[in-house]
Amino acid sequence: MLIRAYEERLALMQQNNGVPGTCTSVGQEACAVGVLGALDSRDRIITNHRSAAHLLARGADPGRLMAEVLGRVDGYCGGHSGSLHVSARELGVVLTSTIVGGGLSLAPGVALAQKMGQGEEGGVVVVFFGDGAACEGILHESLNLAVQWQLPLLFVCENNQWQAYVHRLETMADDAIYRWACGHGLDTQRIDGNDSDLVLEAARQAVGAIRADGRPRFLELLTYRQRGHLEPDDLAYVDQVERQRWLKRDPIALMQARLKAEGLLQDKELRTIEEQIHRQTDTAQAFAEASPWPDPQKLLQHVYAG
Amino acid sequence: MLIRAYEERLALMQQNNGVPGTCTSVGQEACAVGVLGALDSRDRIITNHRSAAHLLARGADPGRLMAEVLGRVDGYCGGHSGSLHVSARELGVVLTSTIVGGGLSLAPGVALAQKMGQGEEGGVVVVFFGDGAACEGILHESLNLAVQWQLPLLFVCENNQWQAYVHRLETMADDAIYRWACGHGLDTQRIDGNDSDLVLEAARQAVGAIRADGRPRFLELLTYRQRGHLEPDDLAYVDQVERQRWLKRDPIALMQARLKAEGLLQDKELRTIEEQIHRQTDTAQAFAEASPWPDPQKLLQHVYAG
Amino acid sequence: MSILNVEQAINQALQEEMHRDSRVMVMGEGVAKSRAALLASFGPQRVRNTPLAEAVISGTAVGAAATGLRPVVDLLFAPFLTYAMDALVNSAGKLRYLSGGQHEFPLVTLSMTGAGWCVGAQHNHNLEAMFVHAPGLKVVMPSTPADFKGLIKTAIRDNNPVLVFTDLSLLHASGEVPDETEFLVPLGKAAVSREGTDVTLVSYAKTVNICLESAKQLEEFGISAEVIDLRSLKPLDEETVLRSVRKTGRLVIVQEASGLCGMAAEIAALAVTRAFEALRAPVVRLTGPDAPAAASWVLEQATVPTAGKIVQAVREMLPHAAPVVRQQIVQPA
Amino acid sequence: MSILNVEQAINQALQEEMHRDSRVMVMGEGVAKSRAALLASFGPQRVRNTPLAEAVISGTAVGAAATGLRPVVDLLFAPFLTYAMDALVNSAGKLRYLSGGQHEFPLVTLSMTGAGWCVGAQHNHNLEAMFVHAPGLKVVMPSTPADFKGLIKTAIRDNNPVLVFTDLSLLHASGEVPDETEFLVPLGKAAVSREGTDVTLVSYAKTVNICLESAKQLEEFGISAEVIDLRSLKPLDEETVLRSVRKTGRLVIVQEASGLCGMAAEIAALAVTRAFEALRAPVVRLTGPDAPAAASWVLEQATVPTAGKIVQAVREMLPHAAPVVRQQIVQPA
Ligand SMILES: Cc1ncc(C[n+]2csc(CCOP(=O)(O)OP(=O)(O)O)c2C)c(N)n1
Ligand SMILES: Cc1ncc(C[n+]2csc(CCOP(=O)(O)OP(=O)(O)O)c2C)c(N)n1
Ligand SMILES: [Mg+2]
Ligand SMILES: [Mg+2]
Repeated sequence: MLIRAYEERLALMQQNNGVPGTCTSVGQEACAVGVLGALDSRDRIITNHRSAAHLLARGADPGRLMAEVLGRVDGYCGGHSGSLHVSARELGVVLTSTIVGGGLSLAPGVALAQKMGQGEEGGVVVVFFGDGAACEGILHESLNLAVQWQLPLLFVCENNQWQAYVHRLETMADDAIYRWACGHGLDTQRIDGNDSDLVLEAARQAVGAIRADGRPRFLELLTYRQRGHLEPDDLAYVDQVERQRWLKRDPIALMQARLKAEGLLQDKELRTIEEQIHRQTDTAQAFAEASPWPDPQKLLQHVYAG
Repeated sequence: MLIRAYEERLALMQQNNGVPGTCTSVGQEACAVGVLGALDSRDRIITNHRSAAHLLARGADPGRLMAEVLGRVDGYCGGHSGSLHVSARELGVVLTSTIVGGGLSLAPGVALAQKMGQGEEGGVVVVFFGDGAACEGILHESLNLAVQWQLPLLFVCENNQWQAYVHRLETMADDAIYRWACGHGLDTQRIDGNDSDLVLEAARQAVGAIRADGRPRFLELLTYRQRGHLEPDDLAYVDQVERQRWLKRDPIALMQARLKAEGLLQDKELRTIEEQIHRQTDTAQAFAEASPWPDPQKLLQHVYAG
Repeated sequence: MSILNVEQAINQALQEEMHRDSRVMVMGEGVAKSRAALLASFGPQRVRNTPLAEAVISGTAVGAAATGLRPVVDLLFAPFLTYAMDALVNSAGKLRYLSGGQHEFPLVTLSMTGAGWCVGAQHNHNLEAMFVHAPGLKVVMPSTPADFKGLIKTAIRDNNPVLVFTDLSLLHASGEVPDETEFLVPLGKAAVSREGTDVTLVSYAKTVNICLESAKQLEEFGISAEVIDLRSLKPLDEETVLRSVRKTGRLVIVQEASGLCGMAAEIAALAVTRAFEALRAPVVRLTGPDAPAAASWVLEQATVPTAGKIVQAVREMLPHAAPVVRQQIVQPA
Repeated sequence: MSILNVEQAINQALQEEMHRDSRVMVMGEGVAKSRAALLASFGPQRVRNTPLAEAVISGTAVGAAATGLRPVVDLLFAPFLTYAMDALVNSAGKLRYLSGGQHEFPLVTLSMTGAGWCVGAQHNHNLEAMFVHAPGLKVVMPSTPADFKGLIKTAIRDNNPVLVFTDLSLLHASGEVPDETEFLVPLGKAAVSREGTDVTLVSYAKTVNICLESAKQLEEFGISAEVIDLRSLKPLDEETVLRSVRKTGRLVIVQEASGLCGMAAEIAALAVTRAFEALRAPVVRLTGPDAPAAASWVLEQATVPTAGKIVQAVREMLPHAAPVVRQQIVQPA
C-alpha cells in the first residue's frame, strides 16, 4: 500500500514535469495519496483544476490522463476537458469543476444522492478544494447544508499557501480556514498535509466516522505548492525563504526517508521503482502523443443528452 | 432620546398596520431604534426588504415612505422602488437590495469608499440583514473582506427566527450565526434585540470601536418577527407557543413598562404620544394617497446616468 | 379533463412525476410549505426546505442529478437565479460536454417572473434569454395550465437541465388540463394557438394571451392573424415559426422581456435568415423596454406590450385591409 | 502614436485614468501582480489584490461606485462573472432605476474570453450577450489596441457600469495607439473598419480581423465588402449598421459567441425591422455553435467562424460576381 502510493506519487511528479500548461500537484502528493488511500470503490470524488494527484492516486491510467491533457480522443473525456475539468466516472471521480468553488457547490448533491440510495451502500463523498476556494461564499453554503442535512461528505481543503499568484495570507487570516470550518460545528482536523501517513490516518478516521453516522467531516491539510500556479511559471513572485522551508519537507522525500529508516525500502529497490516509473511515464507519453485528435465533425456530440 | 425612539417605533407599528403588501418590522423595532440611535449624520446605512423601521428610525418622513410603498411620485424613489428597495440618500440610507444577501455584497464597497476618503471623516457604515441572509455565501465573503481590508463596517444581523415561511432552525444550528461570525475573528456580540437600551448600548460600543480603529464589528440581535413575512399572512405555519413567548417580550411594551417604572412616562403622556402618532400616520396616509402616479412617459428616465 | 389553474397544474405535474419515479424530488426555500400536498404525499426526504442559499441549492441539484436523482428546484423569483448562475451555466450546462458525455443532468428549475405584482426589478426580470443563450440548457415558458403540466412532466423526464419560467400573472389563470398521468407536451414544439393567413404573431407566456386578444381585434379589420405560442424557447421549434412566416409573409414578435438579444431578436433573425423570400413587410418586435421593471403599478404596466400596440403594428403592415362591415342591428328604441 | 499590444493598451488606459482621477482604483485576484506597474505608481490602496470571492468583489465595486469611488474590477475570465451576476445584474444594473435615480454606478469590469488557449468552456465562454440583455449595463468588446485604450478610458469616465470583454487571442496583437491622455473612443460608436458597397460584414472582437481577411479575399472575386466593428455592444450604434445595410443590401454577421439570442440575432433583427426594404438577400449569421467550448485545440478552433465560411456565404449571396482577372505574369523558366 505505501509502496504503491509512493510509486504513484513519483509517477505523478515525473509526469507533471513532462507536461506543460497544467496546474501540477507537485508538493501536494501526500494529500492525494493519504486521502485516497482511505477510500474504497464505493466512494465518490469531486476534484478541481489541480487534479492529477487525485486521479492518479485513484488509479487513473497516466496515458489516458495525459491524452486528455493534450486534448486527444483517448483522454478520459475524449479531449473535451483538457487538464482543467477531468472527470472519470469509472473511477468514481464523478464531477470536476475548474470554477474555484464549483466542486463545493456540487458535492452536497452527490452526497445527497448517496444518502438517498443512489450509490453503493456505505459510500462516502469526498470533495477536494484549495485555500482559495475556501474564500468563496459557496464554502459557507456548502458546509451549512452538509451539516443541516447530515450528508456523508468529507471536505478536504488542501491549503497549499497559494491562490494562483497571491499568497493566502493576503486574503485571509493565518488560521482562517480551520476556524471557518469549526464555526459550522462539524468535526474538523487540521494536519500536516506533507506527511502521507498522518493524512491517511486522519482520512481513515474521518471516513470511518462518516460511514458510521452519515454526517460530514472536514480536513484541512497544510501543504505547499512547489511549482507555479500554471506551467510554465518563473516563480518570481514567490517568497523563497518560505519555499525553501517547505522544499525541505517534500512529501516524497519525507516518505522515502521514513521507509528507509524503517528498513522497508532499500536504495536498490528505490532505483528499480524509479526506473519502472520512468518507463511507465514514457509509455504514457507515447500513448498520449499517438492518440488521434477528436473529429471536428463530432463537435456537437455530447452537448445534450438523448 | 428614548421618548423619540419610542415615538418612532409606535409610529412605525401604526403605520405598518395600515399598509398591506409589505414586510413589516413589527416586533423588531428595538433593533432599528437602538442601532440608529448610536449613529450620527456621518454614518451610512444599507438595508433590505424589511426596512421600514430602519428608515423611520433614521428620520424618514412617513408620508414619503408610504408614498413609495404605494408607488407614487412623492416616494423616496419616485415610486420606482415600492416597499422592497427603498433608499434615501439624503438620510444616509445609501443602498438597499431586496435580494437576500445583496446588502452584504454592497456594504464592503461603501465602507471602502469611506475608508478611502469618500465620506465624512469618521463615518461608519452599517449593514442590516436577516438570519436568512446569513445563510447566503455572501456573508462569508463579506466578513472575510471586511476583516482583511479593515473596513469601518458594522454588520447587524436581525435574527428574527424566520426566513419567509421557514423557521431558521430548519436551516441552521441554534447558535450558528454567532459562531460563523466568530470564525472570522472580528468582535462579535449576541444580544437581546427586543431591549432597545441594550441594543443602543452595544451599538454605541461597536460604532465607537469602529471609529477608533477602522475595523469591522458584528452584532447579532435576537428578536422575533411578530407578523407574517409579507402582508397579508395568516401565520398558519407559525409555532404559536414560540410566538406567544416572544409577544410577551414585545419591545415597545417592554420599553413602556421600563419608562413607567422609572417614572419617565406617565399614562397621560403616553396617550398624548399615541394620539400624536395617530395624527402623524393619518397625515402620512393622506399625503401618500394624494400623491400622483409617476408619468409613464418618463418610463425610461433614470435607467442610465448621464 | 379538469379545470385547473397554473399553480394547480404545476403541482399536479410534480405530484404525478414524484409518484411515477422515486428519484424525483423537490427542494427550495419553503417548498415544504408552499407545496404542502407534496410533503404530505412524499415526506421530508423528497420535499426539502432549504436554507437561503441559491448557489448551493442549485449546485446540489446539479450534483444530485449527475449521480442518480432527478431534482426539481424551486428558486422562487427569476432574479434569484443570478446566485445560481455558476451551477446552472458552468456546471449543468457544460460539464456533460466537458466530460465527453460521461454525465447527465436531469434537473428542473422553477422560477417566476413578469409584471403584475408591483414587486420591482429584483423580483420581476424576464431573463429567460440569458439561459437560451447558454449552451447545454433547455428553457420552457408556457402560457396555459395544460402546457405547464405537460411541459413540466416532460422536463422532469428529460435527461438535460430544463429551466421553467412562470409568468406570475398566469398563476391563477385556469384552463382545461388533461387528467392522464401520461399527458406529456414535448419540448421543442410550438403551439399554433390560432390559425391565420395574413400575419404571424409569435409570442410566449403571458403575451400569448395578448396576441390572441389582438387577433380577435384584427378580425374586425378583416385581418387574419396566426398566433404561435413558442412554449419551449430552447429547443426552439424553428419549423413551425418558419412555416407560418412563409405562409403569411408578415411577422410580429411579442414578448415582455426587454428586446436586446432577447427571444424576439432570435425569431426575427430566424425569419430573415431562413424565410427571407417570403417576407412581405418589415418584421416588428414589440418588447419590454431596456429598463428594469419599476414597482409602481403604472410604470410596471407600461412595460407590457398591449393588444392596442399589436393591432396598430399589424394595421400599419396591412394598410389596405378593409374593416369588416357588420350588419347593423338597429335596436328598437 | 506608439505600437502597443492590447495588454499594454489596457494598462496604459488604466495608468492614465488613475493618474487623472484619484477616485479610480483597480481590484481583483492578483491584479497587484498582473498589473505591477499600477501598483508601483499608485500603491496598495488603489491597486488591490482580493480574496477569491467574485461575488463580494463585484458587489464591493458596486457599493464603492455608488458612494464616490470609480472602481475597475478585473474578474479574469468571463465565466467567473457567473459569481458576480447578482452584483452586476441586480445591483449595478437596477438600483439606480429602482432608487429613482439617486445612485450612479461608475464602475468597469474587465474579463477575458475566446478560443485560443485550449482552456475549455469554464474559462472560454463568450457570454457578453447576457449582459447586453440586462438593463442598466453597458458592454464593450473592442478589437484593436487603440480601441481598447480609448474605450476603457471612456468607460472609466462613464457614470454607468461598463463591462469590457477581451478576447484573449487579441492580448498580444499590436497596433498603433495614440499617446494622448485625452484619446477617448466614445461608447456607442461602431467603426467602419473597411468601406465597401456589395455586402456588409458586421462583427466585433477577434472576428473583426477574420472579416477583414475575408474582405480581402472577396476582392479577388470582385466583391466589395464593408466591415463594421461594433466595438460597443451596448449602447449599440444602430445607425452605422443601418446605413451600411441600406447601402449594400446584404448583411453577414460574424461572432464567436453562440448564436441563440446573441448579438448576431440582435443585428439581424435590427436589419429586418429597420432596413427591410433595402435587403436584397437573406441575412446570414455565422456564429459559434450552441455548445460549450471544448479544450482540445481542433474542437476549439472548429467553433471559430473562418474567412473561408464568410467568403463562401457572401459568394452564395452574389452568385454572379465575377472573379477579378489578373494579368498573368509568366515567370521565365
Ligand atoms: C471562480 C474562479 N475564480 C478564479 C479562477 C482562476 N483560478 C484558477 S485556480 C486559482 C487559484 C485557486 O486557489 P486554490 O483554491 O487555493 O487552489 P490551488 O490552485 O492553490 O490548488 C484561480 C484564481 C477560477 N478558475 N475560478
Ligand atoms: C436571493 C433571494 N432569495 C430569496 C428571496 C425571497 N425572500 C425575500 S425575504 C426572504 C426571507 C429572508 O429572511 P431573513 O434574511 O431572515 O430576513 P427577514 O425577512 O426575516 O427579515 C426571502 C426568502 C430573495 N428576496 N432573495
Ligand atoms: Mg491554494
Ligand atoms: Mg429572518
